[in-house]
Amino acid sequence: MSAPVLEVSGLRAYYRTSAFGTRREVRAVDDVDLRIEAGEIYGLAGESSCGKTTLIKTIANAIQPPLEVLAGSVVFNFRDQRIDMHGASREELRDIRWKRLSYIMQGSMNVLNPVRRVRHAFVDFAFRHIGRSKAEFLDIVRAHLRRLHLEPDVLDAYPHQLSGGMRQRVTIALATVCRPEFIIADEPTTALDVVVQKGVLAMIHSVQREMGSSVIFVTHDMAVHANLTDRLGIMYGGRLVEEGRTADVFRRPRHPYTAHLIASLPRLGDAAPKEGLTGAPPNLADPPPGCRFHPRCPLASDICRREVPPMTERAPGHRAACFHSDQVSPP
Amino acid sequence: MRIWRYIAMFLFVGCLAGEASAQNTISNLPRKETLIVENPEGTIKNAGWFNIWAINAGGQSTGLHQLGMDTFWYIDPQKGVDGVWDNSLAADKPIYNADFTEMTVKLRKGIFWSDGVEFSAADVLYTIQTHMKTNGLRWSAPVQVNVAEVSAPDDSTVVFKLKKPNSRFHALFTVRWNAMWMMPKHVFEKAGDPLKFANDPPVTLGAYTLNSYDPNGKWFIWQKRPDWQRTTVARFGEPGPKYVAYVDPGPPDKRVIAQMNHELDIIHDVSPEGMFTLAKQSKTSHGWFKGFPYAHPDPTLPAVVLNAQNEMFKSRDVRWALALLIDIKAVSMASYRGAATISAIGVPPTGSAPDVYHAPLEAWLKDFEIDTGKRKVKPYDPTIGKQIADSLRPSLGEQIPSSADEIAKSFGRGWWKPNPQAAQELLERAGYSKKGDKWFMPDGKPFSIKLMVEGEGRPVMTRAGSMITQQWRQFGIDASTVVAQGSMVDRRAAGDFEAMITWSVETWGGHPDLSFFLDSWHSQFVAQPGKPQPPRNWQRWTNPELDKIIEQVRQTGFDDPKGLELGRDYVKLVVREMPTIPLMSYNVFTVMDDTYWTGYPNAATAPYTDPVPNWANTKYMMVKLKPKQ
Amino acid sequence: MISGYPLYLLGRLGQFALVVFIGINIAFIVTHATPIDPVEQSIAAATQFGSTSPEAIALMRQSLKELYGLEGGLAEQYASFWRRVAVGDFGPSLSAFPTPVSVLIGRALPWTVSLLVVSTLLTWALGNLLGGLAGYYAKNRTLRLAGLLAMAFHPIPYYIVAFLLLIVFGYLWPVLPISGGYKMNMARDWSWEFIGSLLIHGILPVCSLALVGLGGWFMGMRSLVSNIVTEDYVTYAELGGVKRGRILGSYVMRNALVPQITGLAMSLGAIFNGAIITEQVFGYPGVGTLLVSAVHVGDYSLVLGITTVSIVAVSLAVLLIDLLYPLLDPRVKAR
Amino acid sequence: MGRSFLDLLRLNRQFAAGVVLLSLVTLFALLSFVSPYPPNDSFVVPPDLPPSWTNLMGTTSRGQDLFWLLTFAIRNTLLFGITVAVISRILALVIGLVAGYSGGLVDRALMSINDTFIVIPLFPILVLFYFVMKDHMSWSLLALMMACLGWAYDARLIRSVALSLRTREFTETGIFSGMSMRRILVEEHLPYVLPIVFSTTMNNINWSIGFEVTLSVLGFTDINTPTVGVLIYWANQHTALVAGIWWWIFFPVLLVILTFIGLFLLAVSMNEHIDPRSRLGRSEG
Repeated sequence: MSAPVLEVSGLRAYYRTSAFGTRREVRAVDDVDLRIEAGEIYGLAGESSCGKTTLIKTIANAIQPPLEVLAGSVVFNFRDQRIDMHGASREELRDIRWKRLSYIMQGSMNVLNPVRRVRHAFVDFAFRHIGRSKAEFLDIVRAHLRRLHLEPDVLDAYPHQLSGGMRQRVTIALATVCRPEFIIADEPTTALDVVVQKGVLAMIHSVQREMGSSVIFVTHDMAVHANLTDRLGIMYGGRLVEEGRTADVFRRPRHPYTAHLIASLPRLGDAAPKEGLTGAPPNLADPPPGCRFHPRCPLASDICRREVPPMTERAPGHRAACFHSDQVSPP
Repeated sequence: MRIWRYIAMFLFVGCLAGEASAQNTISNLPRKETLIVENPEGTIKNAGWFNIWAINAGGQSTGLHQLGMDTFWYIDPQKGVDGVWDNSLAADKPIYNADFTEMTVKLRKGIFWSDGVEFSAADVLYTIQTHMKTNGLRWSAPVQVNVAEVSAPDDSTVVFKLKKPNSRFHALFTVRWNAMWMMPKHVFEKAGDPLKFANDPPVTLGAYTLNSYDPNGKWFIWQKRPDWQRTTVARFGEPGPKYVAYVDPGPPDKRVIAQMNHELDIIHDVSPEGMFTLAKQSKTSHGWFKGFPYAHPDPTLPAVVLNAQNEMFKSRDVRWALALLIDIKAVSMASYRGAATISAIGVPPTGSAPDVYHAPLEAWLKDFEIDTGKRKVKPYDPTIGKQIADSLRPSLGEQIPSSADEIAKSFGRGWWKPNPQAAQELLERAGYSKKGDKWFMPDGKPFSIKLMVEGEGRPVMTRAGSMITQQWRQFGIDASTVVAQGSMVDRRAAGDFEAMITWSVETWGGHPDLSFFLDSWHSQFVAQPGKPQPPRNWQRWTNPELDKIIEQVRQTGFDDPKGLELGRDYVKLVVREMPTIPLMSYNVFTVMDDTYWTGYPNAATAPYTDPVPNWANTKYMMVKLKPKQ
Repeated sequence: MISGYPLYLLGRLGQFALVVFIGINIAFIVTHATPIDPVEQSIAAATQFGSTSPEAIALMRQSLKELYGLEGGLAEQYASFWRRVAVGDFGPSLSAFPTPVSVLIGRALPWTVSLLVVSTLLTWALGNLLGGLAGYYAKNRTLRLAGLLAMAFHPIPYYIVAFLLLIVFGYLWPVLPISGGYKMNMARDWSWEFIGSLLIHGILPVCSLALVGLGGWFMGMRSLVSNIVTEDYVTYAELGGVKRGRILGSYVMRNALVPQITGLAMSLGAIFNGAIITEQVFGYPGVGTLLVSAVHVGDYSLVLGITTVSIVAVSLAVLLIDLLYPLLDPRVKAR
Repeated sequence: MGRSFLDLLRLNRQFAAGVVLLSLVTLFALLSFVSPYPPNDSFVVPPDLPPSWTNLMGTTSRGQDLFWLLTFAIRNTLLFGITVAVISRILALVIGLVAGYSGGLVDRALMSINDTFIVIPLFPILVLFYFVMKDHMSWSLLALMMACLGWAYDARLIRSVALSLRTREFTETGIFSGMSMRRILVEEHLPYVLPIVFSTTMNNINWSIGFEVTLSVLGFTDINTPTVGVLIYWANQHTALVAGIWWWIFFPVLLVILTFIGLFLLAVSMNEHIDPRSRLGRSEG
């Protein structure tokens, strides 16, 4: 088996601020290991401010102070190039961006420059990778748009003239025009209504199938994960707490938090109101000792309060970080 | 950042290039042959207008009236090159008939206009007749009021028939700052409406013609006429400077800088501090007096002018009380930093006045008494001038004269000694009363005085005003200084003020006749409250005794010694009545730079004229100036 | 939307005309409310220092009133004012009678316009460039220092800055001319020498205006940029590996410039008032000095003339900006 | 409010520095109430003394102790600037938001008024106002006048932001959910324009102080109320710059700069605090 496209190991990224000598650390990503194989869609789930976005930023090396990477590495193994995202030079990074690694962002409403026509975005992002003359380049772009069932007219529109769903499709087209090997999709569907959402998801899916790219897909919406992703990672309090094939995770969650997430999905015929979690997500500036979930965990015991549960394999390809993994009840 | 290096280099090279040219502000003229003079009119709005007979249409002291114009007579504010009185275009003094209804002028021969036409009685006739038939020229009104008929029996004689007796009619043609100038007939008769003719370039009678000027009115350059010998000043020699540039050098700080850079030979006026800075830092700069107080005392008498039509100042006791509350030493320090020439009486302490008025009246002043109702006080302190000199001597040393005569000349003689006790008694007699530490008027309202000053235009007087209100305030009068920036002229004319610092007394300077201002003090000219008052009786004060003096002056010849007696009567009357509180002469800090020129007038060795360069009399300065080598 | 544009244009032009009309009317009322009487000013000017006979004053007053055409009532003056303005004539100046106001303005305006257009554009460009860089490269020390300097200079009263420059470059290190628009006695013949003189005389006035004006644009731009760099489209472009220069130019600055261009247009419109203090300190020719002196002597013809020119210019700038705004910011529909 | 103020003070260095600077300036201005010399009296100390321990900022050529004189001047100038800023901000906010939000005829009408105020030249109007008011001209009247003339530009700025806010989704959401105009403006739009208000406040204060100085330099001033402008006016009349009395200019200017920097820091940090976006950016995990 070839090396995974993305290898994240021991990654630790904190927000560090200091005001008047008081240092403050927000441990947004703490000891995360993950691998993503070629051609798979990897889902990343968790409630807001669990560190998803920070993890993605760190993976894409889009970090700015006060965010700092303290330990660990992010390595991409592209077809003919291996690159350490935090060791590479600016130029090297610039070379792979969009050509090999592209990005579909949250809040698609505002990712396009509002004062310029859409065409310019394609030129700015992709022209240097595709080369050729401007006219040929635009032909390629138009062909790509058509393939994605978009009218080439959109190139001459300003972003505000497009609807939300349309803009998101354009963004996807933009992210895929160079046929990248890896796509990071950060909540691309969050702000869209259900019908549009469905169309966009289908589009991502088909593009990915066609080009064989790998995708890391972030959303807090478990239903989306269930429909789209091949494998799923669950984050809580800055750590990865469970990871496995999506079907496995849904069928048999190995972490109480995952179980809770799945349980909170609405199902046909459900009459009783969902039971919410008590308590608030952990304060990452001062996280609880031991397992970060323990204050809210129905299964918490003494050991959970003292020791950090290691990420161990509970079934083939299914890892979880919980001392009481066995007691997690399937939904 | 390589770009910074380029910028620095660019600046450096630019500055080197600039250094060569910045030193020299005039192009194409030899600096050594050019005199650069400040024109206090500033920027001339309508620079291309040299028709001085049309009011306001252009500049006057741009060199135009100093170097280009001429008229019958000049009276010097100082001693004069050859006496105070100079017959310029006239060959002799004015000749009146017995009842002053006719004035004959004999004209000098051999005087030519700059275009080669000879000046003659026809020009005079044309000038007078044009003013008689045109309304709105600068001198139309006085000519129309006075002249019934003008004729020229021959080429060099002009006879004026007057509408009514006027013993001072010649004043219209006698330069004190300016006078009615003669028009070139041959130019104007071809020009159409004299009100709408720009007269550019002007054909001149003076020793200079226009060389070039800035259309934006910043500078005017005049050039010596090759035929300067055919002008009136030729009698005193050849004018020194080949070129004279009249410039607008900007605010006072800049004038100081310009002279320190030797790019401004004569500063018209500057703040006292600017004068001291120049005296300290520029070896070649000096004023009228060699040392302190430097400034030239103009024949102008700044005073606290009390609006006599205001109920508050109707009582002589109140006016006197206000005078006795002023500490003139502090006012002198605050306004001129001590460089003032004080005067207790209503005549400026300059020119011939100290000999004719100040010295002879000293004894009378010492004995003068005022009755406060409770007692009699002698308010005059003859030592105040000396006290000012003494207080300055520790810091200025040698510069301060020590002889009584010199002190009187530079700092003035005596003034009223501050006497709050007497002021209180006087105010109480006038029905004013003090409650707590505030004074109230007889009608029960607080005694409040707004003292109007001119602001930027006369900074020194603004300072004097704020010191005087401070002194009044300390006594319990609610006094404040208000600045009538810009609106002073209108408010002064309309009587829209309670008290103000300005002058209602201006004299010839060199000549002791007081009619120049005194005639306008007659009650016949006093306007109703709110109506505009003709110059100069801004205080709108009337007094039957004064009217009598004025009427007598009108019947006395200009040089009649009886006029001096009447003048002294006037002085005594205004001391008793105190309609205005005279402070000091208007000292002008005219600063002259010796770098390129010498021979400027000065108090000690060359008092031949007033150095203040906007006076038309400065034409005499040109013939005394010599290049420095 | 396109079909609405002519309608919008028409409405906007109407608004322009209305604003100009109201503005000029206010100016008329205000200038005629001045207590300064041009006739009294002329009399004072004619009688100061020199010999005066009080009897003649009344006569002089009357004839000047006739001459200046001030005899009629306010209504009459108002009517004749509009009659003249309609044909672009402001009548004769009252303090430089009989020279037409338009001649006086025409003489001063080229100086004002060239000085202020140059300094405004320079200041704007430099301020925005530096401000944009400082906002984008927030950590750069040189730019931080530049920011600090711009900020420190900004609040210093202009008069002081101008005078300090004058003292430094006109006296302590006398390398630059401190007075006038060009050397005295130089022919205005557009020779190289004359042009050089013009340029070198313009350095200090332009620099003084720039020093004080820079801070405003700088700070405005920096804060705009520091807001824009957090916008998603900037982050996205960075993730997309778009060149930093391109991001700064087409993404950050391009968006930040929208409000700054409005500001520029208005400052350009306002230049017709002249730079009063600059002109005073550097003895530079221009409309400001003319305006101040006109106000001082109650020459309401001249004040009104300058004011009207300025009102029309500023209104035009505002109008142009409104019409061009949809081009600058496509999000704003013309409405 | 109190908590967030303390938080800002503790966590935001810029805010703290701004508060410290402004407190110092305010404290300095408050010292005027204990000044040993009345502000308008001259020659109470020897003139032209350079700064020393007895006269911290030296003395003026008018024999005034600059330190104490400046306490009055800064007090009056600050009051002046703040008065102008507060009144004109309120006008600008109300008119800008309403015009931008309403659009159509209301916008057209308000902008006509607004543009009229933009186009009429300030200088002649203020000077003529000065002529008409004559001796009654005081700084408070001038402040009122300038406030009435100084809002239009910023109202236009606020309007343009309000215009673009109107096209954003949340406004439409607000309208559909039945919020009143007042509520939408206050709750939805105000937070977006507040940063503009803060930065324009600073500029407005700077503008009004600058204009006051300009008028003073030209002599159109009430010399009985010491302000920074009046101080410079007197310094000018005594040609202090060339006479070497540099402290007469230096200290007033220094205080103006400190005030301005204080305001600037405050405005910047308040913007960060208020701006919903940058606050999110800060706490996002």
